Amino acid sequence: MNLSVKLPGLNLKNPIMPASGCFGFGKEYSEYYDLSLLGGVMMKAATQFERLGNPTPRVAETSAGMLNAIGLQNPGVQQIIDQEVPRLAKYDTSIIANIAGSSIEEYEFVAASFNQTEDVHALELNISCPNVKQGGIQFGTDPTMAKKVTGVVKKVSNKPVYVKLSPNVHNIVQMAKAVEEAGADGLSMINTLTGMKIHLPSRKPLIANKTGGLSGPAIKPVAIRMIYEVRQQVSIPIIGMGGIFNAEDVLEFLIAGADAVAVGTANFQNPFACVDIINELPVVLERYGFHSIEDVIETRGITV
Amino acid sequence: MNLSVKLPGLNLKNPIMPASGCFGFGKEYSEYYDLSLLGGVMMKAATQFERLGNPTPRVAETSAGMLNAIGLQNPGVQQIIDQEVPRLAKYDTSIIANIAGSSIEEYEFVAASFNQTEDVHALELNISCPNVKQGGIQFGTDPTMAKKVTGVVKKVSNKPVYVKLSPNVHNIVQMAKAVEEAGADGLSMINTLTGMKIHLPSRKPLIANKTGGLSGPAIKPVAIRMIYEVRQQVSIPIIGMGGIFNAEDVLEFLIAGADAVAVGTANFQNPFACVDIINELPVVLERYGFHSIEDVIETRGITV
Amino acid sequence: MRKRETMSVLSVTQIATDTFEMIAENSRISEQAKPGQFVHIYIPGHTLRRPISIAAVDPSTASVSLVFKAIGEGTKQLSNYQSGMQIDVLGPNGNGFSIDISEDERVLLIGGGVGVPPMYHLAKRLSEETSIDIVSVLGFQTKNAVFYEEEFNRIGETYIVTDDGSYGTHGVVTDILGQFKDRTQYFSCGPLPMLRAVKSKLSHIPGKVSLEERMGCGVGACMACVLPTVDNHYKKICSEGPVFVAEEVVL
Amino acid sequence: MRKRETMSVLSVTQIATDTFEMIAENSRISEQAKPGQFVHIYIPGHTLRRPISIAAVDPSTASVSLVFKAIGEGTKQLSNYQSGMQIDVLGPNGNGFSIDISEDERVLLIGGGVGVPPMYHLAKRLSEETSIDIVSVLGFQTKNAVFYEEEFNRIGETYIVTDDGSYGTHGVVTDILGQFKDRTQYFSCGPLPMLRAVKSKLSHIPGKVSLEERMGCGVGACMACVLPTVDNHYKKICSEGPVFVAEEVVL
Ligand SMILES: Cc1cc2nc3c(=O)[nH]c(=O)nc-3n(C[C@H](O)[C@H](O)[C@H](O)COP(=O)(O)OP(=O)(O)OC[C@H]3O[C@@H](n4cnc5c(N)ncnc54)[C@H](O)[C@@H]3O)c2cc1C
Ligand SMILES: Cc1cc2nc3c(=O)[nH]c(=O)nc-3n(C[C@H](O)[C@H](O)[C@H](O)COP(=O)(O)OP(=O)(O)OC[C@H]3O[C@@H](n4cnc5c(N)ncnc54)[C@H](O)[C@@H]3O)c2cc1C
Ligand SMILES: Cc1cc2nc3c(=O)[nH]c(=O)nc-3n(C[C@H](O)[C@H](O)[C@H](O)COP(=O)(O)O)c2cc1C
Ligand SMILES: Cc1cc2nc3c(=O)[nH]c(=O)nc-3n(C[C@H](O)[C@H](O)[C@H](O)COP(=O)(O)O)c2cc1C
Ligand code: FES
Ligand code: FES
Repeated sequence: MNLSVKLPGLNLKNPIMPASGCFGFGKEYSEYYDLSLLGGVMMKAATQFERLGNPTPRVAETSAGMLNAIGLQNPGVQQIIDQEVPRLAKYDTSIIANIAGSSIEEYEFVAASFNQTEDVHALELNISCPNVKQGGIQFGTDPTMAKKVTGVVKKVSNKPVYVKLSPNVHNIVQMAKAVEEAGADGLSMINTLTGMKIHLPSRKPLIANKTGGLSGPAIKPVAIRMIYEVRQQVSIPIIGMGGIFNAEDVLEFLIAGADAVAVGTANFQNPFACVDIINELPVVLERYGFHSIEDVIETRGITV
Repeated sequence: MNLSVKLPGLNLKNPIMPASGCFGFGKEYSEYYDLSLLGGVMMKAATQFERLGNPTPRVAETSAGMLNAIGLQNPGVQQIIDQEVPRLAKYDTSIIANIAGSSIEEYEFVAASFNQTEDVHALELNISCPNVKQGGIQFGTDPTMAKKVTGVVKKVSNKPVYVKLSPNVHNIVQMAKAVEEAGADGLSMINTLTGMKIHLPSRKPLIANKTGGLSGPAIKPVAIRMIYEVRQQVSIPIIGMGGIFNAEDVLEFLIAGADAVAVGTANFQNPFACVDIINELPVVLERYGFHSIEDVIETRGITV
Repeated sequence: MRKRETMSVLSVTQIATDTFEMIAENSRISEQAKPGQFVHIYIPGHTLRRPISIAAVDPSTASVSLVFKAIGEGTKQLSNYQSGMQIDVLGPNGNGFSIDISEDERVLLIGGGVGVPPMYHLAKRLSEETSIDIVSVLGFQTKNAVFYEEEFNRIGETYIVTDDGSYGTHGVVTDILGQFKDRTQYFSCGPLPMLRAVKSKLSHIPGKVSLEERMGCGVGACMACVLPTVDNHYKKICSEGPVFVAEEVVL
Repeated sequence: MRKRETMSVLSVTQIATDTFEMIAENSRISEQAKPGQFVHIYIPGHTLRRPISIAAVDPSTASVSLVFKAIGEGTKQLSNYQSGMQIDVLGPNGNGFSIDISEDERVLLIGGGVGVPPMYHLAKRLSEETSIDIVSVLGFQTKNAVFYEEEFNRIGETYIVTDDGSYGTHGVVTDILGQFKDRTQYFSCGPLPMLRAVKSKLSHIPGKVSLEERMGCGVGACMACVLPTVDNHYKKICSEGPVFVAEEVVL
């Protein structure tokens, strides 16, 4: 079955990509399977300089989900370009760089840096990280700021830009429209919902950063709703994510309005999650009467 | 162990109340246990006239949660006062009336109607129902509207007013402050997160209303985070809810900043949920070194 | 007061494609259950309980039979239950078919798919407790989906209809209802389109239909499972149903 | 390439208060595991896997021992596993203690609570593969929490310390470390405060410590489980640890 999807800058052999931050730069999971099987890889966030991230504990388990507050730990954009991208580029898969920052200037710097390499096929503009004190989520909850940073990055970058939206907003359509107007080539949604867990014995938040981002199946209904809402009013492609654990989840995202998907938390439970989903996908599409991914994308307009 | 809590208008023998909409008017669950065991009962939403609610399906199961779009079906405020309140008033428990509306005038009417009965001890002002086309959530996501409706209800009602906040906002503290300024006696949080599920065979949203409100353990981390954030900046009491299934959950809410709690979805899984939690509560408090509910509330300021 | 109930699984047997019969022990339910009533089953890991009709009871052995199709995660889990396992159930829930029927009635039972089990419970009880004349029409998708034919045959005249004609009459149940003009009352349970067709086809005689809807509480408190009535109201399937007088509800 | 691994449970035995020993079968893990390495266990119903140290292996029977305390839902579930059940695991994960030590070293093993199992694995392997002189100091909360005393005794001199004095020496492990002045190297695993105290008390000899942190992936991809190093960086406990040279990390 033809699982391929064409998106701006991305010729995906299938619509499945590991989500940013849940797959590092692919090195660890390359010990589990051939990364060429993947539609693409969304790399861990890159910032201008190395970031050490937040104190630990950085993760906590919740019902059908988890909280994380990694705090964008990464070796800095230049080292990613020098060390990580070349290693990933050996695989026959698309590479998407996730870029983050605490200021417009930092986003601009990081986006421009990726112009150095042809091996990165698209940028994912992370304006939605809830786990850093400065930047990140501010850009993702204020449409004016979101528009501004998108515009700056579009201007400086020679790659298609997918803007990653935060679900911690009242009106997701407004955010999507703002970045579409600013020239975004696509959307990536959703990032994590901000949450907290109290550690009863110490009577304190379990995550050292106090709050963390909620991911996993718990948030899937929120992701589906937001993608559905945005799809009714915005025409640029959507990379969907939030709680995808199996191929039926993928189909749910596609019908709701996504054009490709990313798998995050599921990798932690099952390091083979992405390949398992890729393998299941044809069977599941067939079960529900679809003949290809394009078929799902074309028909959904009629049925939803 | 002393489980009692004193809140404006409410002398709760314990901090456990069934949440609005998840317990009807108590009739059905009174066949399972003596409602006098409960701290209080939060009744199903009341509107000015009878409402028939949304088409079915109205509920869907999700991972560690559920979606609902009942659409505020209720027999209308007068019938609630005439038929339901007297039946509930026979039990030795506090009664909180949940009021909803599509306009400021409707809220005003419903609030004023409850002045007829002394058996209702407080109002829960539902400005956060995501499942009705008009009213409800609009009031709950715009601080100016929230302030306005709270002010109107406070003015017309002779009862303490707890405003029920929607989690579908970027800045929950802003909403809490707005209603506090308008004279709210307390807060009730959180209502459901708006979500959706696609029914794969029909390729359509499973809930007839398309979107529904997500409740259950899935949303607990969001509830805890919001209550924690609000507690740092707002001093009126908070009735906490969102995924409470056991006594440890209750303690987590109390430490985060709640002063009493409501149990919703758990009643569907276990009709004895509220009494089971009440019975477990002393053991759990003791396990974590607390001597009463008041003890938790007093010490949390120091430890969180 | 209603109590916590557990049923102890005695056996789970596959009786047709994806279709399982579970026999479990609970004396109170086996004594009290009326045909059409259901148990509301807690399945670990799932937020909501699953409603399953009581397909038969035998108070002498305190046993309760359920017949269900493994369609989703919950029912699949249930189909893997082993003898000896304890199930947390609520029930018997709902109103059920009244079997307080005059002896000279000639009843027609119409079941479709997983609507067959409550019809069997009704047929069995009518045959045990009355001498009413019973004719049953059972619809299935295909031959391998057919179950309980023997059981119904033991009770009265029974007609099988399959969608694909692989067994019995080819077609849908309503195709053959014209044959039973002598019937004075009908009872039916099955998918909504079938019930609609049955209701319109048999509008000349009184009938009762048993309905399904997605449930929250299963006890009447949450208003999830409502059905519109002809007087522009709603009735709750879990507590005021699942059995309704056909002409009082909008299907 | 790393593969999907399952371990087949052979037995689960309670060996102290809330403490269980599980013996399970997996030939690859039993052959490859180094002391200090862990398996990352999938427990149905839980989003995240649970890391548990390998407490011993026996390649001749393809068996792997785990010793764990049932502290939360996951480990409680695990303690109820029955013989024959299959467990989905990743492993052996992490780096582990190197047992490539010169024969004239006199090592000191210091384990606290659930830090004892990896120390046992190390002791056992050192005793099987070398003739190095081993002294072990094991700390527990109370008498009923003590486990593996016999096993350690069989290997070398062993001292038990309990917080409440109900068994062995009253106090914490560091209280008695002064006695072992002849030791040339130490290995330790236990709660962070203990490791901190051990590191400062034994700063005159080289040491290795094994650490715990809450994990996401358990394979080095998510950066959840980092530990600050003295050169102002972080190391990942799951992949670059859990064993670190004591003086290189900030405890
Ligand atoms: C009163 C009543 C009696 C029933 N009796 C029987 C019976 O005897 N045998 C039988 O096979 N089935 C019966 N059903 C249908 C049965 O409840 C569903 O097949 C079952 O709940 C599906 O659960 P799942 O976990 O396998 O499916 P999933 O799709 O995973 O379930 C997800 C959610 O949807 C609900 N759901 C899915 N399908 C239905 C449905 N058709 N009706 C109501 N809720 C649904 C589930 O209860 C659950 O809450 C009855 C339904 C009702 C309302
Ligand atoms: C490398 C390593 C080796 C370990 N070896 C052992 C061992 O041999 N025996 C043993 O009893 N315990 C060991 N632990 C601790 C063990 O992982 C936890 O006790 C266990 O994960 C708790 O799970 P739970 O579901 O019972 O608790 P819950 O509190 O319900 O777990 C919730 C989440 O927190 C995590 N968590 C809770 N406590 C810890 C902890 N102390 N360390 C890391 N994560 C934690 C869980 O993994 C899970 O993700 C080890 C931990 C690490 C990191
Ligand atoms: C541990 C962890 C780290 C993450 N790091 C990033 C990140 O660096 N950049 C980013 O845009 N999103 C990050 N995310 C968000 C995910 O990419 C994804 O949007 C989210 O987890 C929802 O998908 P899931 O439910 O499949 O995990 C992270 C998520 C997790 C769990
Ligand atoms: C079926 C259902 C109906 C509800 N109806 C109402 C309502 O009428 N008024 C209201 O304020 N909240 C209503 N809620 C929200 C609950 O009161 C509660 O805020 C929410 O479900 C979170 O708590 P839980 O996770 O314990 O269910 C409803 C929730 C459910 C599940
Ligand atoms: S399921 Fe709650 S009223 Fe019927
Ligand atoms: S747990 Fe993910 S890097 Fe260690």
